[in-house]
Amino acid sequence: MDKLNIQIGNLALKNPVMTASGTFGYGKEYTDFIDLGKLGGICVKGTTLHDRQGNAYPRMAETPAGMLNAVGLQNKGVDYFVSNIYPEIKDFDTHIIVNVSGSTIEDYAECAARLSDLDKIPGIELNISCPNVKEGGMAFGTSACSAADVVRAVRKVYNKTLIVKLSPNVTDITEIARAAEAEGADSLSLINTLLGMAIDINKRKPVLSTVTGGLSGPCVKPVALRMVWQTYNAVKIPIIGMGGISSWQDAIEFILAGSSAIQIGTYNFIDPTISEKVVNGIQEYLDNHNIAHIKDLIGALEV
Amino acid sequence: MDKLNIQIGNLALKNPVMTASGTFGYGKEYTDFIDLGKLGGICVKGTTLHDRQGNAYPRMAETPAGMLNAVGLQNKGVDYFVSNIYPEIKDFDTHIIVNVSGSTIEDYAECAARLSDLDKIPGIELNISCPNVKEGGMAFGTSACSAADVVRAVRKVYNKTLIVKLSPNVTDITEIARAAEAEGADSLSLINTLLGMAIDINKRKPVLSTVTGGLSGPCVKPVALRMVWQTYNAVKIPIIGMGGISSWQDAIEFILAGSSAIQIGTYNFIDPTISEKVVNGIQEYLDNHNIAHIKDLIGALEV
Amino acid sequence: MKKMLDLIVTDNSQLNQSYCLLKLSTTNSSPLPEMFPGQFVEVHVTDSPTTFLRRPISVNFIDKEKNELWLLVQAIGDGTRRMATYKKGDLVNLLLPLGNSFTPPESSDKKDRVLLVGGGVGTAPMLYWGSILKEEGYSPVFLLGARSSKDLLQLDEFAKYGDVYTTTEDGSHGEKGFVTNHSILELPDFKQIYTCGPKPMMMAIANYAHKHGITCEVSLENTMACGFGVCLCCIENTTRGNVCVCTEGPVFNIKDLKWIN
Amino acid sequence: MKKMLDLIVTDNSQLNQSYCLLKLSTTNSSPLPEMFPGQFVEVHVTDSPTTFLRRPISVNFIDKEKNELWLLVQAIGDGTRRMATYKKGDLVNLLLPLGNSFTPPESSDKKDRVLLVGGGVGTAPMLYWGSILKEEGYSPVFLLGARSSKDLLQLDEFAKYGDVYTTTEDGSHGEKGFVTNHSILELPDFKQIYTCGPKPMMMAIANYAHKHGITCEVSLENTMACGFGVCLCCIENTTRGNVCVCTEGPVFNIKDLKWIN
Ligand SMILES: Cc1cc2nc3c(=O)[nH]c(=O)nc-3n(C[C@H](O)[C@H](O)[C@H](O)COP(=O)(O)OP(=O)(O)OC[C@H]3O[C@@H](n4cnc5c(N)ncnc54)[C@H](O)[C@@H]3O)c2cc1C
Ligand SMILES: Cc1cc2nc3c(=O)[nH]c(=O)nc-3n(C[C@H](O)[C@H](O)[C@H](O)COP(=O)(O)OP(=O)(O)OC[C@H]3O[C@@H](n4cnc5c(N)ncnc54)[C@H](O)[C@@H]3O)c2cc1C
Ligand SMILES: Cc1cc2nc3c(=O)[nH]c(=O)nc-3n(C[C@H](O)[C@H](O)[C@H](O)COP(=O)(O)O)c2cc1C
Ligand SMILES: Cc1cc2nc3c(=O)[nH]c(=O)nc-3n(C[C@H](O)[C@H](O)[C@H](O)COP(=O)(O)O)c2cc1C
Ligand code: FES
Ligand code: FES
Repeated sequence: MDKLNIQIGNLALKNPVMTASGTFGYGKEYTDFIDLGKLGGICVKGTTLHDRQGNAYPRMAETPAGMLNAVGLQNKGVDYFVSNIYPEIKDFDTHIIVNVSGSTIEDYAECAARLSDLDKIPGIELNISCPNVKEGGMAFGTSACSAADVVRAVRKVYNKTLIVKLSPNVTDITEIARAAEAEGADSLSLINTLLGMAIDINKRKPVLSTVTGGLSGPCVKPVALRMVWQTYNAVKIPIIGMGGISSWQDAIEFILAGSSAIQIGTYNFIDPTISEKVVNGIQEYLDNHNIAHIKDLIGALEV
Repeated sequence: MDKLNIQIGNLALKNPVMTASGTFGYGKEYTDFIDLGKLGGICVKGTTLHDRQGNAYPRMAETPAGMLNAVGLQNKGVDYFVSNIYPEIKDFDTHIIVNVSGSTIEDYAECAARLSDLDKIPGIELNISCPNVKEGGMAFGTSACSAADVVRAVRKVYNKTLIVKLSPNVTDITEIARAAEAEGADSLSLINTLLGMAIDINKRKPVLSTVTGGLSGPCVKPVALRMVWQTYNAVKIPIIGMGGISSWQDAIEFILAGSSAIQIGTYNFIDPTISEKVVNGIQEYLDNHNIAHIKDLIGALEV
Repeated sequence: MKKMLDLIVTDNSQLNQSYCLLKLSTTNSSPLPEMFPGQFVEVHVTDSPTTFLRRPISVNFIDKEKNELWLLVQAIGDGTRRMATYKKGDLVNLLLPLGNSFTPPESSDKKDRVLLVGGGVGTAPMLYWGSILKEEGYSPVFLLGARSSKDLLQLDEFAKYGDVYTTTEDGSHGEKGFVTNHSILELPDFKQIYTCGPKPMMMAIANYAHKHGITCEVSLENTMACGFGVCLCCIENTTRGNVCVCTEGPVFNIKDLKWIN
Repeated sequence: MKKMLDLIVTDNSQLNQSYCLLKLSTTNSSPLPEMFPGQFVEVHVTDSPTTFLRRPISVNFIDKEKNELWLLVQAIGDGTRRMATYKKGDLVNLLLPLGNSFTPPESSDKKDRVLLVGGGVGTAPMLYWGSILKEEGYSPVFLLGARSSKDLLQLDEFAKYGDVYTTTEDGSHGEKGFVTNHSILELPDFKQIYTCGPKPMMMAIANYAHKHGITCEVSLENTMACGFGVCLCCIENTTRGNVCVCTEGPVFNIKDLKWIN
């Protein structure tokens, strides 16, 4: 599997396949289905400084080739994570990245700081793009200026690999990408969910308790791929691409568009073994096409 | 069918169902399949001041629950339309709206002016959101300032119903919507296509000759619906909603979200009779729910 | 241990206009994974253009002799309608077993009366649970409700495991009205109630049980995206906060829910 | 006049691993709409989660006696794979007839030799066209190419309407190699050539025809979104600019294409 290793900041991934935050629990929910040791890394659930109950039910609407969610970062807070969850998962044979969210810049920084001491958490993913929380979240990710502010504050207190997760709900994603890069992000991950909505025509009400929610799944793939390609052409740091990946073929598309690694989100729900299948599929594609190393494929799109 | 009539600017539509520009030719391509007289209106193909060959083949990629197109406004120019096409279609028993595009503000204004003399063209739809042309197009629709400039220039020379078609590829669609309203647009139509991309992993090339293209079809519906609802809450002029409508149920969702009328685009390719079915379905929904008039449904979402 | 596996359709019979009974077995005659009453499976519908997520369906019955899993499916949308068309020999991809299960009656006195109340498609999990209770020596009583007699399904099956009472909205079978008005509830001498069905029905039963101090478990059907605890979409707001119905449920003791008014 | 209608499957036979022959008729035994050789239909595949657009398929043959439309389908993706599973009695929704058609030979001398060249699934429209030419009194010659003998389909059918020559890449049937190298092309005494198949093959045939001054029509298979001239996605850059293959084609005279080098 040497063809597949990839470097993201200080992270040496055994392969470019990771799982996306909010769709993979803490990894342990998948051990019945797959060998986590086969994956490049896993991004665990969105974690905040304080415990959050998330949004009210209903939080989900199925949409054509995708779904809307309005979970709203339900989690027990970083301290609970550190003392109760971390010990259970720290010995997984893969890299564990914690996805960090907050309502204020101080929350982000404090949460990141508390995670920085954990030996087996080599990096965090800064979620400045969650559309499902009232304050903070996506608001930080939709202007270059506020994105820069968050990244700067976190960078000051966090020395390990810092991945910044971008929102697709913007006119020009490259602006935000450059701002995050300038403030010292080691890598960018994209896309988070697209802001969407669904209506129950019998009740004449929104399906989601929060009216709008985040769209994910195969339906967003064309938009995600375009944004990865635009961002690849705008920054020098490695990109982690995601949005609708449901097969190894999709993963190759994202790599050709400029992703150094990829994440699989929603499709884990449909096929909890998909991440392992994608690892195998990429390996075979390299073999069949006589490609010496996955690196030769990153951004190798002929335009 | 009196329950269904709706006013958009000076346009009295017999019902809220229109067909979307670029997906319905000049209407005559559909006369084998449906009675155009059943429709509220039709938006004919994107028309520019001068003749355009459009982009090179391939122009299409199928995507999950949707498609990308990169047609690039192929058309024979407004004069050809006026002298050759208009005479053929002017007597359709429905409202014919011409979708107008341009590379410069002057182009837009000139094209609009030439259409203003046509008796049977009661309105135009200003396409400031086409993602498939190098200059102009979407560029105008992604900043409030340039959107205002185009609308102002066209409003000066065009007195009939002026619909401005908005791009979804923006951080805040309400900003552009308000700018267009302030410059005198009679109505806003949204959404145009989302900018997307697809890659052929065997050729390692983009599927489209233009690399990126416009995403449409059911996959975009949640995003479109959200934008309609946001815009409805931001402006006073009527909204024409579209994006992924493939059934009368979808149409009702758009109306509840704040659309006074709706347009059907891509789904005409899959079912060329869909527009008529949607008219009937809306009628039945009103009957079954004892709703006196379609107006009672516009923006009637309970949140 | 949860598994993703392809089972083979051994039989699929249309019970009435909208219900079918789908029987599945392993492809290699190895025994089915162990499943408990109240648990459910997630079905991957692969032939529907509009069905993206898996569909949760309760374990209706396990026929141990024939090594068959039964699913009682009500066709209400494209996903369930496709399931109704599956034919003998087709493969169906499932995640299973999912969720917790019903807990045995609190008192171990097998003579205590135990009531199983099912409404509509909510009768599905009651058959398997009733069969197990009977196996354990209890004498379950079934109270089943539906719109009309033709929607009362598997009555012969239920009768194998206990007394069956019914209600129909149009009075075409059993007592007329809703299960919650059935006369057997007049004497609240049940020691334990289990129920599954439309939420208003379950709420009424829960309030009845609460009023009479009867232990009661309900099986929820919150909409789900994953079915195994990772999406956090299926939550119910319980006394211990928002919990996942797909892992901490679908079966809940009513004392943990915020239903009682 | 174009129509959208449901036809019923009267037969679907697997011809080899990847090809099937789907036969369709009207549901009420009313006659099929008139279709000309070279025209195609757009099939709505309603049981595939990944097939959104309709699929264009050529008219392979019209059996007037049995009132049947034949479609020769090569399963290459999910859409065509689903078509291969359609069974007698299934309904299939089609738009038809679409596109232009082959034009009769320029010279009306029926003794002129007319060549129909098909490669792979491109043999499909040649059967119907050959049958019509024969009906009109011509003696069409078929030159059919495939990878290997098992991929050469409907040879008995073709033989009904004219002489059949074949090539296979592995030499298992007819001459070894590509159709463009077949020995019957050595003597360029054909007055007219019609061809459909992979683009490189058609280009080679077009160049051959051009070199020898033979009138030649090719049938293109540009990817399509609508099939009836409204999306402008299927364009070919011709001497008269970008034109829609679905309405001004799929059949083009090579003198209108920019293929000749
Ligand atoms: C734990 C659990 C066990 C279940 N057991 C069974 C069973 O044994 N047999 C059975 O037939 N069904 C069961 N269901 C319900 C079943 O999952 C849904 O009917 C199915 O998902 C509908 O899919 P569809 O594609 O046919 O309909 P869709 O097109 O998805 O939906 C049709 C309509 O039903 C509504 N709907 C869909 N799912 C639900 C839901 N869970 N709650 C309320 N409304 C809903 C939709 O909003 C829509 O209006 C169970 C659900 C859960 C959560
Ligand atoms: C006018 C016309 C007539 C046709 N006649 C026939 C026929 O008689 N029988 C038959 O089997 N097929 C015919 N085809 C081709 C057929 O339409 C495609 O094979 C089909 O659309 C593929 O659908 P799918 O879902 O199976 O595969 P997809 O999953 O859509 O595609 C599988 C692979 O094939 C490629 N592909 C798909 N369509 C085309 C195309 N048109 N050109 C080049 N590559 C393509 C895709 O890019 C992909 O790599 C015709 C096409 C046209 C335009
Ligand atoms: C149910 C759900 C919960 C999610 N929660 C988070 C989260 O906590 N933090 C985050 O950064 N992204 C979250 N996401 C977004 C995903 O990580 C991913 O960016 C997005 O879903 C696009 O990828 P996909 O199409 O493969 O799912 C969530 C997505 C889903 C569907
Ligand atoms: C092939 C194609 C061509 C289009 N051409 C135009 C156009 O010329 N002008 C325009 O304003 N919109 C154009 N559109 C956008 C549609 O009018 C519509 O805004 C969009 O497709 C979303 O609606 P839908 O999902 O129902 O298709 C085109 C869309 C498609 C698919
Ligand atoms: S359905 Fe995903 S957590 Fe329960
Ligand atoms: S396929 Fe739409 S114009 Fe030809």
